[in-house]
This record gives sequence, structure tokens and C-alpha cells, in this order.
Amino acid sequence: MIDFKRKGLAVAILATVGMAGCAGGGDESDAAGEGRETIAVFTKNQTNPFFEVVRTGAARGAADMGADVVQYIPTRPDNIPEQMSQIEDVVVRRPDAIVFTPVDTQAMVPGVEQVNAAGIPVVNITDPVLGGDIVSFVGCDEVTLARDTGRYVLERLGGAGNVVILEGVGGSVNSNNRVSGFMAAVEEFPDVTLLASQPGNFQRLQALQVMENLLQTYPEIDAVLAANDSMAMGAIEALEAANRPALVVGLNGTQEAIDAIKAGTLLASGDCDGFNHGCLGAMAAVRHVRNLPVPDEILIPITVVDETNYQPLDIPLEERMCPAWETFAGE
Amino acid sequence: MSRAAVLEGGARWRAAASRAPGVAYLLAALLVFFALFGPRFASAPNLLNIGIQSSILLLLALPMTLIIMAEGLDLSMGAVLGLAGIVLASALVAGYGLPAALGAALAVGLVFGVANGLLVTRVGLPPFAATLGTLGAAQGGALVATGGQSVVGIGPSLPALYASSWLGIPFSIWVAVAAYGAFHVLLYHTRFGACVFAIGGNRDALALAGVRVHAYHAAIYALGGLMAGFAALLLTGRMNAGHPTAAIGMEFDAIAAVIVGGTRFERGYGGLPGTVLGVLAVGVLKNGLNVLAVPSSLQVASIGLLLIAALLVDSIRGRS
Amino acid sequence: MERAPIQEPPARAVPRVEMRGISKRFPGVRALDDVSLTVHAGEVHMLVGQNGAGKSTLIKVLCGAVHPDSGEFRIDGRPVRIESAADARRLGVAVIFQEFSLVPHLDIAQNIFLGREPGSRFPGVVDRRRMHAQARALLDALGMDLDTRLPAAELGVAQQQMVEIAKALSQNARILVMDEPTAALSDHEIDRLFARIRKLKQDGIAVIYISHRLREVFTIGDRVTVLRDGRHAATLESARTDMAGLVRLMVGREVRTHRRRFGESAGDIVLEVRDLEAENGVHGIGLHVRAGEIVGVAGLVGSGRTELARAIFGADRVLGGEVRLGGQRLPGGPAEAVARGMGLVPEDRKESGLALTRSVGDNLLVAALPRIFPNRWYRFGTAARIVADLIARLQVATPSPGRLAKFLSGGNQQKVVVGKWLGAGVHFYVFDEPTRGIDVAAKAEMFGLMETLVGDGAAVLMISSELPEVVALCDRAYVMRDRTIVGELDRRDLTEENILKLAMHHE
Amino acid sequence: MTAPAAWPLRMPSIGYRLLGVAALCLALALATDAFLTLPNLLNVMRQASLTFLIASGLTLVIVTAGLDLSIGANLGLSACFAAAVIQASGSVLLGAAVGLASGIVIGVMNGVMVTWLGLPPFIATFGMLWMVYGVNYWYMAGTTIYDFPQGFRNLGSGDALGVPVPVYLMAASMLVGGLFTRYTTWGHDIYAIGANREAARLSGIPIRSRLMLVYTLSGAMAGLSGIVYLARLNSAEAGMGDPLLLPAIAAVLIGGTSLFGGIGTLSGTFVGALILTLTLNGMNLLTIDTNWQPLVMGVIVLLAAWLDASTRRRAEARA
Repeated sequence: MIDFKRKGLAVAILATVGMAGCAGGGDESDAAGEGRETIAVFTKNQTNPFFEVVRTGAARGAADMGADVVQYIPTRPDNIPEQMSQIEDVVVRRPDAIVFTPVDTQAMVPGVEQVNAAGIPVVNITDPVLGGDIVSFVGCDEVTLARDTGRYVLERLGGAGNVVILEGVGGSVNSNNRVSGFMAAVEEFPDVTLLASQPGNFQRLQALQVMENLLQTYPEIDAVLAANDSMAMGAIEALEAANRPALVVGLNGTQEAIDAIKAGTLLASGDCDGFNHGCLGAMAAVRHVRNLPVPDEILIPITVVDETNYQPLDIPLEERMCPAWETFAGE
Repeated sequence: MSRAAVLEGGARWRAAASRAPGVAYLLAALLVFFALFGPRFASAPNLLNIGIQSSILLLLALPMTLIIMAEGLDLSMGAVLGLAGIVLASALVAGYGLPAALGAALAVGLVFGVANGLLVTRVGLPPFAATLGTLGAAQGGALVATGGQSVVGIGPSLPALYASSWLGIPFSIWVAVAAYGAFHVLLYHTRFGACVFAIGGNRDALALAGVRVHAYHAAIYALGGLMAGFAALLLTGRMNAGHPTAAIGMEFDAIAAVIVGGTRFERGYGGLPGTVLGVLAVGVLKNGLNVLAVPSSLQVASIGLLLIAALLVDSIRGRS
Repeated sequence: MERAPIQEPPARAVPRVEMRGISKRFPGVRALDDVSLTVHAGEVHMLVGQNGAGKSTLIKVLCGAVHPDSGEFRIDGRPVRIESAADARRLGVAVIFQEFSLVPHLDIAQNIFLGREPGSRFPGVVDRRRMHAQARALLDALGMDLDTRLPAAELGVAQQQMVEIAKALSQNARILVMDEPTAALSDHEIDRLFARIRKLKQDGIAVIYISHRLREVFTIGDRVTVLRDGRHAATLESARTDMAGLVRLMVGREVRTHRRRFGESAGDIVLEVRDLEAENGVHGIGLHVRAGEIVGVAGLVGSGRTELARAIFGADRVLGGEVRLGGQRLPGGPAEAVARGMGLVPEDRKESGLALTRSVGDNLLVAALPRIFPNRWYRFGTAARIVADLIARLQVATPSPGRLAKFLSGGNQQKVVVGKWLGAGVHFYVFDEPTRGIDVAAKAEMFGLMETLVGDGAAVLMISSELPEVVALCDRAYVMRDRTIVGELDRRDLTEENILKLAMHHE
Repeated sequence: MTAPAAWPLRMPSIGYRLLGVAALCLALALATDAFLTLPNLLNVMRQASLTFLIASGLTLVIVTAGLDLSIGANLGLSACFAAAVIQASGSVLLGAAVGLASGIVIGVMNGVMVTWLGLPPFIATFGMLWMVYGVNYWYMAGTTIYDFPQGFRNLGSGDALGVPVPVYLMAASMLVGGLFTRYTTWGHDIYAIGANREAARLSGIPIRSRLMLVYTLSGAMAGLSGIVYLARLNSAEAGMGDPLLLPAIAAVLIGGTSLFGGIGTLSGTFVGALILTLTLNGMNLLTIDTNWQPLVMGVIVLLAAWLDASTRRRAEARA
């Protein structure tokens, strides 16, 4: 369970009132000492917990190397023109390097090109951007991630049964990769029937409603393969409400998923640790600035987290430590 | 009846200043604040950035001004922009030239604009409901056509055009300036413009003047659709791709900019300069906060604060 | 008549306009019933009649704004069809409307040339310089010293009226219709206007002139047509008739100016206003009304009558002074005024008197709810009973209480507005132009109703531009000018002449 | 032509709408066996009830010719606050109270802006939407709060006597709302304000306090919906209300409430929510690509608006 060390509601309400007063207070990084590099970190939204993990990892990774981070998140979740604007604004500010998660792998290519033109190094994390020059890509192969997780659940089914797939945002590269990974796993088991593959937009509520409807259509569902943990949790809600047990797997290895694995409601979550994306992304950026070698690609190993191996991930986010650079980026 | 009958030059200026929307003062305050505290905010590249970032929104906000002055609303603009972008990109991918592709995008925009216009004037639907309906149609159309994916591989012609600049000013700013100029002439120097004022201000007077009110009224919406189609040129050029949901919600930003700029839903009150101020105020705010590296959650709240503060200034000044 | 010197004498010449057998029904009203009108070139043809007699409808038919159910038009002897405003304009009809047709945020020149803007070299683009020059010339001809770049929203009522006139004149019309053009004008402005009209006559323009000021029939008119209850009553040569004859024709057989029985001594002071000043411009207002009294407020258009009513009621913000109702000072705001027993029957009932899209029943009860249902619990049985009672008492002609208010005739709508105050148990009424736009019969009912109210001990403040009504109905009257009260006339001095003397400027 | 004793009727063309519901049901029953099953129908009722809960307060706002664009953001913030308090204190009641209170506070702030400050509702509540999201993003900092006691979760996903709990909530709020709008003078005042604000003001209706009430109710219903959604999802995150705004507006419009004010009912909004849910449910059952959903929703909104416009025109032609 996450420990919510928060300032409490009163502060929140006070802050609403005082928002205007502190709007100008964010000028921290320029005041920071000379010689400390500033890394601008771009993530897709402030609603998905995965990216909070990435941001925390990046902050930790940079801090470990004695650098500062500045976070940029579109005010509207996953908004393409807005991330483009933020890139333009950041180019003016000239950080030493950028750690970049594109909101869209295709449409953000001109953004990366703009950063290239300004001569600021870019480390691409999590989702690959399909153009421009990058120092390094830190992430994992999402097709493999989904295939391994899918394989895991289908083996637990004994290689036979009826399954459904909950897709992410229709057409997004994340969703496509993950779904094709699931599909690959399903095809490995001839006795497994894929009943349906429907989009839940990576959202819990939509997955819940889609699952409720699927439960009406199909009297027998043995397993649910969800393209992220939020949707897996939504599916579990629907299954529990209908009293129809099924094996559910998700992807991302979020804290919520780990708690659900501990509680036995979620079978497993394919994890490609977002914390390490952030850590190594920031480290790679700082290393590049310091003229230390950085490989073109750092693939974070994939773990299918289940009730046997969740412990390393089950610590509060703020207590997690970045791995040593050499752990994943050897030699 | 002993009112001052003649306005002298100076008095006209003062009258104009007194009519300036509250957002003008907020914009000035923001500029001063960011210039003082934002590193390199006042540099030429950054000011150009604000222009680039505001240009697409301005292309939507200009016709939205006319639509709102005519006591209407167009919620479909963002979705139509998205769909037109898909069409533009797909046409380029299919190997058509840029003019043909732009023509197709404009045609898509026009079709939706005309549909909005007819639904409002002929079928008599409330503009909010009519354009909410076409919003769904355009957005659904874009999603179905692409399966939610980006349309890529549009070739070099549009990106090259978008990246070009003249006299050191980027293409998109020239487009925005030209669009403003065109709309300025249209609203203040043509019969069409007088009709826009009259449709909101005194529709009966227009009808009695023998003008075909419905046609002009529908034309305002058609213009809105057309501009949404045209804005696809900039959006697609900016992303080097077409994306079905890239412009979702932009209509609300445009409406907010227009209202903050002093245009009102009643009596044909409003104008284009205020809309420019409204668009710029939001653009400057977002840019300045990025330059200051203010946390995103605070940026989100600041946008709301700006909108409400601008209206509040108007409301207080309106009372005194 | 330079244009037709070789033709037969004017009387038998082909008329410029002929309207024959025009009929028009609106929901609940027969607005025009077989009306004919013939106007010659170079003639000023007066059109008179009471409110609701059909004058405005006839004009709207002529200019294409209203389609008649039957009837035909001829212009210069040729049968024509007028289906739209554009048709009318093409045929040379220009109209100065009573309800202003100006667009608030366009300037004077744009308003004058709305829909006919002079073009420039570029298609669709207006030649503004030429437009303003032409507008300037038109205003100069009317002796108006206004900047043509001023938006209409910033003009006073008289100025708006003059712009309307300039707009009509600019159309080089062959048939010019003026609907009460002098209602808001000062003597000086009226003189200039009449000079202009005489010039138009010489140019062979046919002028149709609607007026409530019967004197104008003799100062400017050649012939006069009287309408009554939507029917043609008579057409006469101005020189061969007199004021009394016209009034007789307008009113009907009996010259029945409504006469109240006066005499009962008035009761206690119900309303007392001291030194009232409001945001809408009225200032220095002092007046009082006693129980059992009908007190009039007269003045020209723009003198601040409606503003006074709104200030007393608290509808517009009060800046200073006090309003006392039944001895207690009102805290301001309509809600408090109503709670203390004051009701306003506003001038523009469609804008602020009624909810047109709600039923008659809902409208009748809207103000009465706190009184009828003090515990806030709405009982439909009680509501239906009270509504039925009010409809019967006021004789509202409606097929059911569920009828939407917009489908009622003007008179019945006005009854509903009054009815909502009856239900609310109000004892002080402000009537602002209670007879505007309603027919003669409804008018008489309205007067009867007001008498009943004061007979039952209520007090009434009646604002009216119809001087005969003020004279006939009021115990006393206050006269307004420039947004303040300039005099009080008691029963003995209450004549139209005295009112006008106070109301007009005498510079 | 005349409808005796029908004069407080404020809902246009309910008959046609119910016909639409019936037609949808019939089509779906023919198209798929899965539709006409008790669990599925209950399922539809549950989803429609939730949509109704959000849209109910909005209905009243729109009846006054106003608008509240902040309900989605409000729902999210209320859910997050409620979630945090439940987790911190272990008290569901306290959490629900805080969630409801936060909804009410936002509603009151909207009301103050619209009435006392005289700001146009569209932009005032749009600005509020941004402010609420800002606070929520800051407060949640990208995290999710999850895992609540089963008793609380039943509020959203449980059944009682075989019927989903949200259906009871919907029925209760419809009953209370119906009584409020139909059988109290406040309700009648609200319709009067929407039909003609100036006339209502000059009839002595205290406009500001009535509008305050309506915006507060809208905020309260958003807060309540937040709690129910929290229970249903068993988790809270900052963006959870975002996808719920447009469907709520659509449900109100499909239900026949006029944006010009003065016309509309809560039962209409429920029918609107039902039509919306049935359509989406049917599309899911028939496994139609979800990309079609916005288009289909748009067409339904247009159809409903057209229905109202044409019935109104016919009524006027008859008069």
C-alpha cells in the first residue's frame, strides 16, 4: 500500500486560493550552482501512475549523478501540439540535455528534429520516437513484454481456454505493440480461443464497462489480457461484481498491480520497470553531457511479476534507488 | 439630447482604450512579469515561439469570433481540424501535390461548416447541440478512417513549407497575420462583416434591409469550417503527420480566447483585436510558465485563473 | 408631380401605391380585415388609429415583413408581389420603423447603408470613405451634427430616430413610410423633418405617415386614413376634417374617452419616494401615491419614465434617496419589492413581463408562489384552482391554462402580466405603458381593471405616453423631462396641453 | 390540441424518446442473444444510472439557461479527496463527507462566479475546470489511490435485492429531484428563471440565491458521483472525470433539455442516459469498433435536437 504522506486537504484548499501567489516561484534551476547540469524530462501526462514512476526515477538518477531535472508535462493529457510547444519553449531555455517520452511516436518527430537543430542531446525513453537523432533509447521491447506475459497466463490456463484482450488507445503504438505481443502468445497455443479484442483506452472505467459487456456476450471467459494495469484492475472489478472468476494479467508493474498480486486478484503484471527508464534515461543524458560513453540502446529486462517475485518492486517509490549504470548498460 | 455629438481623435482613442477587454491588461502584466523573471523570455526566438504556438489557435478563434458575435457557437472545430488534417496527410501520402491536398482539407472543412450552418439556420437546431453532433461525426470519421493511428509519410513538401521563413519570421506566423488581415477586412470593411454584427445585434433590421439573413448566417459557420480545414495545413506541417485526435478540445480553447477577448454571445458585441489578445494571453502564459519551468499542475490551474481573472476585470469595469 | 404633368389631375392619376383588400390574422387576433389604402405620388398620406388598430401591421405588409392572408398590391398601376423585404426595397418602398432597426455595434454610416453598402474596386469590400461621405451629406440635410463613426449603441433615442430617418431617405425611395417618426423628437427637430418631407413631396415621393399626434394630420398631411380594429374606417382630405371628427372615427360610434368616477377621498400614503437617484439616470425624484389613487407619469420618449418605474421597483440599481412602501424603507431589489407588495407591469411584456415559452398558468403564478405556498410545497390542485380563478376574473381568452404565453394576443398577454400580481396579493402597482400594442377592447378592460384595483384600496402608478389616457384616468400626474420630475398636475390642471407644456423643452 | 391539466408539462416529446428506447431494445434483442438477459439489462441500468447521476445536476443548470463544464473535473477531485481521506482515516463516512463537501465547494464557487460576479457560465465553469484539474494534478502527483473496503465498494458495484446499488441511487435522486423540480416552489422558480430571466427577476424571484442553489446542486451531484465512481472503480486518479463530461452533456441534450433554458426534466435526462448507454452497450455486444462511438453519439444528439426543433415548429404551426 502506498503511504500517502500528504499535506492534507486543508493545504490543498489553501493552495487553490494561493495559486496566484506562487505562480512565479518555480525559478529554481537557474539559481542552482554552476556546473550542475540541467536535464529536461518530458512525459506524456500527469494522470497515468506509470509516468510518475518514470519521473521519480529520472529525478533520482539525475540526483545520483549530481544533476538537476525539470519536468515538462502537457496540461492536457497526451496532447501533441502542446508537447510540441513545450519542446520549443525548452529549446529557448537550453537545458544541457533532454530525456524524452513522445506523446505520439510519429507526430513528435518534428519536435525531436527541432531539438537536434538546437544542438541539445536527446535521450529517448519508454516509447521510441520514429525519427530524429537520439543519443540513446532506454526502454524495452513491448511486443516481447506482452508476449511473455501472455504466455505466462496461458500456461497457467493449461494451454486451453477462452480469453479476451483489452487494448489501449486504438491505433497508438503502445497499444499496437502490446496487442500484437498478446496475439503472438495466443497463437502459440492452438487450444486457446480469442473471443474478443476490444479497446479500453488504457482507462480503468472504460475497461470496466467493456468487460461488463463482454461478460454478457460470452458465458465463459477464462483469462483477460489487459494492455495495462489500470485496465486489468477495471476488468477485475467487473469480474468480481459478476462473480465470474478469471485469470487477469496486466502490464507495467504498477504499485497497484503488485498489491493486487499480493491480494491474489491479479495473476501477474508484465513489468519493464518505468523507474529504471527514468533512472537510466537521466543517467545516460548526464553521461552524454559529460562525454562519457552511452550505448545506442539500453533495453531494460522484462519481468513477469507474480506472487513469487514481486518483492523487489514492493517498496515505496520514494525509497527506491537507481541501479548502478553498469547493471543494464554494461561494459 | 445634449450629448457630446462629435468624437475627436483623442477621444476616440480613449474610447477604444475603455473598450479594451480586461485581458489586455492581464496580457501586459504577464509580458512584464515574464520579461523580468523568465530567462530569455524576451528573446526573439522565444517571442517567435509564442507566435508559432498561437497561430493554429488564432486560425480557429478568428471565425469563432464571428460565430459567437452571431449568437452561435461551434464545438466541432477541433474535430473538423483533426479530420481535415487526416485528409490532408492522406492526400499527400497518396502522392497528390500540396495544393490538391490543401484543397481536399478545405473541402472537408467546408462540408462540415456548411452542415453546421444548415443545421442551425435551416433545420433550426441550437448551435450547441448541432455542433456537438457534428463534433462527434468529424471525430468519429477521423478515428474510423485511421483506426486511431497517425498518418505518416507525407513527404517533404509540407514540412519544408512549414519550416520556411521570410524576413526571419516563420511561415505559420505569416499565415496567422494574413488570416487576421483577411478577417479584419472581412469583418470591418465588407457587407458580410456588417451582416455579422447585424445577425447578432438586430436580425430583424437585416431582414428588413432585404438581406438574405439565413444565407449570411450559414456562411459564418461555413467560414468556421473552412478555417478549421485551413488550420490543418499548419497542424499537419507542425507534426509532420496527420493525427485524428491531435486537435481535440481546441474549440474550447478558441471559445475561451474569444470570450476573454471581450466578445459576447449577445447583441453582436465583440471584435477581432480582442480575440488576438485572448489567444496571445493564453499563449504567453503557457510559454512563460514553461520558460520559468513551473510545475505542470500549476500551469493547468493558472490557465483557469487567467480566464476567470480576465472576465472578472471586465465584469468589474462594466459595473463602474 | 413634375414627373407626371401630362397625366390627368392628381386625384384621378394612377396612384403610386394601391393596397386592396388586405387581411391578416395572427394567433388570436384579426390584425387586418379587408383594408385598402391608396396613396398618390407627391402626397403625404396620414395613417391614424388607436394602438392595435392595424397601422403597424399594414406597414409591415407593405414592406414585406408580414405576409398577408389575402389582398393585392399595385404600384404605379402594375400589380406586384411583395414576398420579402428585398422585393419591397426593389419596388422603392422605404420604411422608418417605430421599433428601431439599428444594429447596436455598427456605426451610423454602416447602419444607414446596411445591406446596400457602396462597393469599392474590390468585390465585396465596402468603400468606407464614400459611405461616410454620403452618410455625412444625409445627416447634414437633416441638420444633424453627429460623427458618422459613432456606433448606434451610443446614440440617444432622438438621435437613433434621426438615423432611422436618414436611413430611409438614403434609399431614394418612391414610397416612404414613416411610423411615428416624431415620437422622440424635439420641436426643432420636428420642424427640420417636416421641411424635409415637404421637399420629398415636391420630388414626387409618396409618403405614408403614421402618427398619434393628430395635430400633425393638419400640419403635414394631405389626406388621412383612419383604421379601427383592423378595419378601414375612413379616408378623408385633411383640410375637410377636424380633430373631433378624427377622434370619433378612431374610437367608433360613441366618443367614449374613458371617464373615471373621481371623488372618493384618497387614503393613506402607500408609496413615498424621496430624492431617488438611480444608475439608469433618473435623479432627484420625489413623489407619493395614496391608496385608492391612480397617479400618472407622463413625459416624452426618453424622458426617463420607464427608468423611473424600474428604479422605484428596484430593477435598476439605486444610487441614492429612498423608496418607502407602506412607511417602510425598501432595501432595493425586485424580490424585496414584491415581498412588500409592489408589482411592476413592465413596458416590454415580451422581454421582461412574461416567459413566452411557459404556459399561461405558470406565468400567472410565477410571482405568487411564496404567498400561495408559504411552506414551499407546490400543490397542483391549489395552483390549478387559483389559475382558473384568475383566468376567469381577468377574462383571459385562452383555450387552456396550458397554452404557451407566446400564442396569446397582446391584450391577453397583458392580462396575464397583471394577473400574476393579482395572485401575488400586491397592493401597489406600477403600470408601464399598460395599453401598448393591445386592441381597443382590451384597453377598456385594462382601464376597468385598474379602477377595480384602486376601488379595492390598492394604489397605482401609471406610466403612459398616451396623454388622453393619463388625463382620463389619473387622479394626479407627474411630468418628467430629462430623467427627472419637472412638475405635478392635480386633477384640475390635468390636461394634455399642460402636460406637454411641462414635458417639452422651451429653450 | 389542448392538453387539459397538462400545463406544468415541461418535457418535449418524451413519447418519441421512449419509442427510440424501445426501438433500440428491439433491434439489439434481434441482433444479439446477449442483450435480452437479466444480467445485461441490469448492467445497462447500472451504467445509465451512473451517467444520470452526473448529468442530473447539470440538467438543472441547463434548465436555468446556464452551463457547468466543471462537473467532470469536480467529480475527479471529489473522488480523489474522498479516496485520500478514506485511506488515511479508515472512515468511509468521513471520506464520503469530504468528497461531497469538495463537490459542493466547487459548485458554490461556480455559483458565486455566475451570480455575484456576473461571469458568463460557459467560460467561468471552463476556467474552474482548469483550476480543479490543476489542484488535482498537484494533489495526486500522478499517483492512484486504490483498494477500499468491500462495504464501500458495494456502493458502486454491489447489488441489493438483485438490483445494482447505483440504480437505487439514481431512483432516489430522481425521486428527490423530481419532487424538488415539480413539487416545490424553488423548482418552479428555476424553470421561470430559465424561460426568461429578466421576467423572473421582475416577478420577485431571487435570481441569485436560486442560481446559487442550482450550481451548488450541480457541484454536489458531481461530488456524489465522484464517490460512487470511486466505489465502482475501487480507485481514484486525477483524470478520472475527464471522459465523463461530454457524455453527461450529451445525455442532457438527448433527454430534451433545451440549452435556451426553461425546458427539460430529470426523467428526460435519464432517458437520454439510457439511450446513450443502450447504444454503447449494443455496440460493445456487437463488437463494433469503438472508433465509431463518437460518430454514433453525434448522430443521436443531432436526431434528438432535430426532434425537439420539429415538434416545437409543429406546435407553433398548430397555434
